[in-house]
Amino acid sequence: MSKAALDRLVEHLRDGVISTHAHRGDETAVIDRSLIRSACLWLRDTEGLEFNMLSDLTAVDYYTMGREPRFEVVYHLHSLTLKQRLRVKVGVPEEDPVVDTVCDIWQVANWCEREVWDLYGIRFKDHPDMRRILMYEEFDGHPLRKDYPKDKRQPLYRRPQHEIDEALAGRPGSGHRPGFGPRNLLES
Amino acid sequence: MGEIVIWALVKIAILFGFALNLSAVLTWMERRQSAMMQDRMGPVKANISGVTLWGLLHPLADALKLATKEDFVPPKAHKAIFVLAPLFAIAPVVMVFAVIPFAPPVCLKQLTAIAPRCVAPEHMQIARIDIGLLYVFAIASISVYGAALAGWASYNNYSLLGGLRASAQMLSYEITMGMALIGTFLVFGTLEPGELVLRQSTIAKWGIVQQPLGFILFFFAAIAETKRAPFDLPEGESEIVGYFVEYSGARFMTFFLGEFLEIVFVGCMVTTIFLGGWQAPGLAADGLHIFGLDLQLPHIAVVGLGLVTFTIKVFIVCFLQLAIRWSLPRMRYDQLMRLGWKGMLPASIINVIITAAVVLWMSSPVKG
Amino acid sequence: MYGSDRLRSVSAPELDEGMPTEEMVLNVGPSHPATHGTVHIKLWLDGEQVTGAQVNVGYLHRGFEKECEAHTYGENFPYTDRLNYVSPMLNNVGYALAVEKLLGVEAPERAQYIRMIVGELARLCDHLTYSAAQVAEMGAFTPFFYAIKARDFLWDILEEISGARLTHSYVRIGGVAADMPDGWVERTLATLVQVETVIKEIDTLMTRNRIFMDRMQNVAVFSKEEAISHGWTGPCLRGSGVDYDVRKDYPYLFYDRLDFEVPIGTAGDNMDRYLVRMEEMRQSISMIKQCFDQIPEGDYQLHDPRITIPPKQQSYNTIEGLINHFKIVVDGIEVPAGEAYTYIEGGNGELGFYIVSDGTGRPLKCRCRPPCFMLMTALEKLLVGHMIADLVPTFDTLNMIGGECDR
Amino acid sequence: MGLEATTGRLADAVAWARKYSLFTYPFATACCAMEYMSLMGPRYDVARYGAEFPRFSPRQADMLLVVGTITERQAPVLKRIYDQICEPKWVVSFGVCASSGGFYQNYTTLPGIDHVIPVDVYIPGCPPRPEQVLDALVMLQDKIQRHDGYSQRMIELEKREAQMKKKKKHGSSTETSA
Repeated sequence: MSKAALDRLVEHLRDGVISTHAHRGDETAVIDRSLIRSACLWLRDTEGLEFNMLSDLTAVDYYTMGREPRFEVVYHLHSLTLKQRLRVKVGVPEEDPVVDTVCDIWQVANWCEREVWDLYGIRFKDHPDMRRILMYEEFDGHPLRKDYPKDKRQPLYRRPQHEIDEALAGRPGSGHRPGFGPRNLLES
Repeated sequence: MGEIVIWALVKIAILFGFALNLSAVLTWMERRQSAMMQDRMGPVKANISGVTLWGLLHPLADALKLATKEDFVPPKAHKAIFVLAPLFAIAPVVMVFAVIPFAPPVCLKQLTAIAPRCVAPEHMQIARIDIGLLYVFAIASISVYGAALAGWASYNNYSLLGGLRASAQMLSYEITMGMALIGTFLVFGTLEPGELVLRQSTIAKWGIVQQPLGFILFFFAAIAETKRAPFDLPEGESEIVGYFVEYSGARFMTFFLGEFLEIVFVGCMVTTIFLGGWQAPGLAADGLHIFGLDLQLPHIAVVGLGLVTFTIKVFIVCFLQLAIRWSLPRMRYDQLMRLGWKGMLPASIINVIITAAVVLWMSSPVKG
Repeated sequence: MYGSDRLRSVSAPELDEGMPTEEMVLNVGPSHPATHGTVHIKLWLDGEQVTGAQVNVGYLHRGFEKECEAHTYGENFPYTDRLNYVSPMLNNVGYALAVEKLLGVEAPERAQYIRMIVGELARLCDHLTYSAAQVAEMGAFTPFFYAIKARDFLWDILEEISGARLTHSYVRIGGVAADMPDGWVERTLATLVQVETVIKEIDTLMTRNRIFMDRMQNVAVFSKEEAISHGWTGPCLRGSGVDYDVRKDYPYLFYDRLDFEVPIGTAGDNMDRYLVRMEEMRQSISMIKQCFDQIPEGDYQLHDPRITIPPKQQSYNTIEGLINHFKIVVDGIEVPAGEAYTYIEGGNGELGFYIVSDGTGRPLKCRCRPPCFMLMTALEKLLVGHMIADLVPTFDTLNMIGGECDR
Repeated sequence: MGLEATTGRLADAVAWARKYSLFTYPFATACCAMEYMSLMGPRYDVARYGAEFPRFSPRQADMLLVVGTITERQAPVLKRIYDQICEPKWVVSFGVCASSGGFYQNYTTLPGIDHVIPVDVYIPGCPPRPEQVLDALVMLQDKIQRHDGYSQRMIELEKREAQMKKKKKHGSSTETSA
């Protein structure tokens, strides 16, 4: 992580930075939601910062902690040339879960944003292909939200009950039964 | 007349007993040999009341199981062609065995005599055709229909790709295979397999010595013809599952058997053309003369030894094919085509030209 | 560019003008031998050539994060085992380091060395499995069995130290579960000799094999810039020529005390990715040997009643020990509120764990940064323009592990 | 009587062939696939039992080996593969995830493949050791020799029903004629 990079970001965005901290040495900036695109672009292209890799993009749901805004989208930036890292976060309220996409800045963000949409229901504006990625299209809800029950199932296919019943009814015991042969041997 | 028919039937029985059994044994051999190469044991557990026969019962189990498995025809498939395709695949392979000479000519009336001479010996091949090798090529090229039609009729994209690959590959390598043999024809001056074997009487006259390049080209083109690794693209298991992806039960077994029959057939062809057929070093018409040993043998024993020699040679070539199959990765489609058209075909043509020049020079009166 | 439903090659050959041709759509997977059973790739084909590809992952999404949120920090180790199930020890190590960072503690030196040793052994397993799958799916089964044999040797070693063949759950927060057994070092060194022989065998059978080279070289070339933009890390990024290895650039544990080299590729094709992994195996073997030379005597676990469970002797015989054990197992380790991101060099690249704690015994969020998920984002681009047969080696060099990609 | 004994013998012989020629369709998804590789490998060598050919075409497979976790998303695929396998077929559930969902009890994992397809042999373990799998294979072979298995049971059930219908028809026709 890099203190210098955080300082420069604060200097650049001024009021856009809502808060910063460096818990356990991870420099973090929480910035305004509307600024994320321009900030990311600036962080990638400015000399001395050069965050050319998006290490990770994910979201956190603070529902159980009762925090406002409820969600946070977390960007872990990494500069391969200068060997420095920075964490940027934006708060996302529940009623309007939309963030600008960064998938033209780092292409990896394409799938990461799809994943966040899939699991947390946060939309990314101008994302070219906002489909579910890990769950199936028929899935209702966003499973990693804290108010989604862990074991609520939405089966895509279940074996019909009558089939199971028939199998159990037809169970003729496990003994040896002479005279019973394979279908196509005896019937053809 | 009756005698001729009986003799033909005996020869058919011998050769097909040999080919079919060998291909069944080959399925076992392939599994055991690959296991040995890979530090494993291979199939050994099948037994009938404790008798395992080193796993030789496994091919039997396979055959019996496949024969009794559900026969499935995909609803969207072209039924007639789907059913016929396996026959197209296996029939040509069975037919080409007809011209293979598997033992020395037999003088029927003098089986116990030493080095008998007779006017019309019985030739140990089912059909003695003057242009035997041309017949082989003519018939063998039909087997491409099996793969292509199977792939098309299944109504499955994977099998269609497999069928297309098979037809392209087999057509391309057919040419190399034929060209590689022309050198041999020039040297021996005959197209009749039995005559070809008779002319390879000593090791120095064997096809592999006279035509080393031709041998290599023919052998690899033949492996490509039989769709075995590294040329097993039509059935490339991990890419497209194969042209027979929709086949089950007995029909799948037909393809399976056809594949192993083809291995035996390649073994027979290579043995006949390049390895002196049933000719063994030191085996003459009157007995065995090797390592200072002079053994006078009756005619029937000589014939028997010829048959054994032929079998051993075929086995060795089959073994070689299996070893290649388990060592090399698969090629890619364009690389295969490039190798066939830009590598092997020009090489075989050069081989023909050089051979022709040498043969001409050897036989020219100026030299003498 | 990205964004369309699928990628199309720009220069489709216009050879058969005037002849009506139709694109063929081929669904590869989700149960296909080349996709390891968990990916669905939709291919648009022009003959044998791939003109478009769409990759669908997620068939093995097992709810790792949801499960982690429902379990205590200590209970989550088995779930991390099953992320990258080819190298479970590395996941254990990564997760333990993340929790330790949040706690602000550090394991004893001996434990760190043991973690390094088992981590490198896991990397060996990972790369051996990779090479096994690589060659087997290209049709050469013999080297596959050699690699599996060597991996079984390594699993014996790991089983001896952890008790499980594959899903070890051996690392603990604040150390490891147990010390190295007697004679383990000698047996490991003996095994490494065998593994080295096997690597040499695979090398002789494959690396210089003409067919193998032809299949691998100049296929699926990926440039430096693209690789970085796609978030590639690990052997694949190094194959593209970027010198980035977490062990060298951000040394964790005691990797700074080891002498090793990071292999870098030049072309960025499949062959480079393969060669990088082969070389990494040799480096790993040398690293393990160095660790054995350097490893100090001492404890294998922290003795902090808030973090580690007491020795069995205590929890069976004293009431304090029993209560301590009970508290940690039932309530979990109380991790102070905060967030931490740690990253280690996993089998496929930067394996990160981003943990958010709300001060209770269970994490509020436990995110795994899956290296192969990032690798897979590029697969669509890698396939387009190549032959359908190139799907197999390309997919294999990315070494997609379902459990990690889909979590 | 004689005919019955002969067909019985024949059926036994066929069952013998089937148990030593189990072509597997490995539906390998997750961690257990690693153990499946070991199972094929030199040390455990499942080929000894003749169950070595992994056929990736369901038409040619006899044994569906479900290796690893099946998610809700994967379940329809599994069902489809099962339907495509030609009779006779057997299903082995490899590992706890396939058998019961294992320790993944959440929104996405299937709580056991028997919610989707019938299973003949369950193998516990996460993942099971190859020895366990070999044991399960021997159990399955015994089952095959006994002409047992889910689909076999269904076939017999169908046959019984058909026979009963025939008898009824026969009975009613004789009544009317009388």
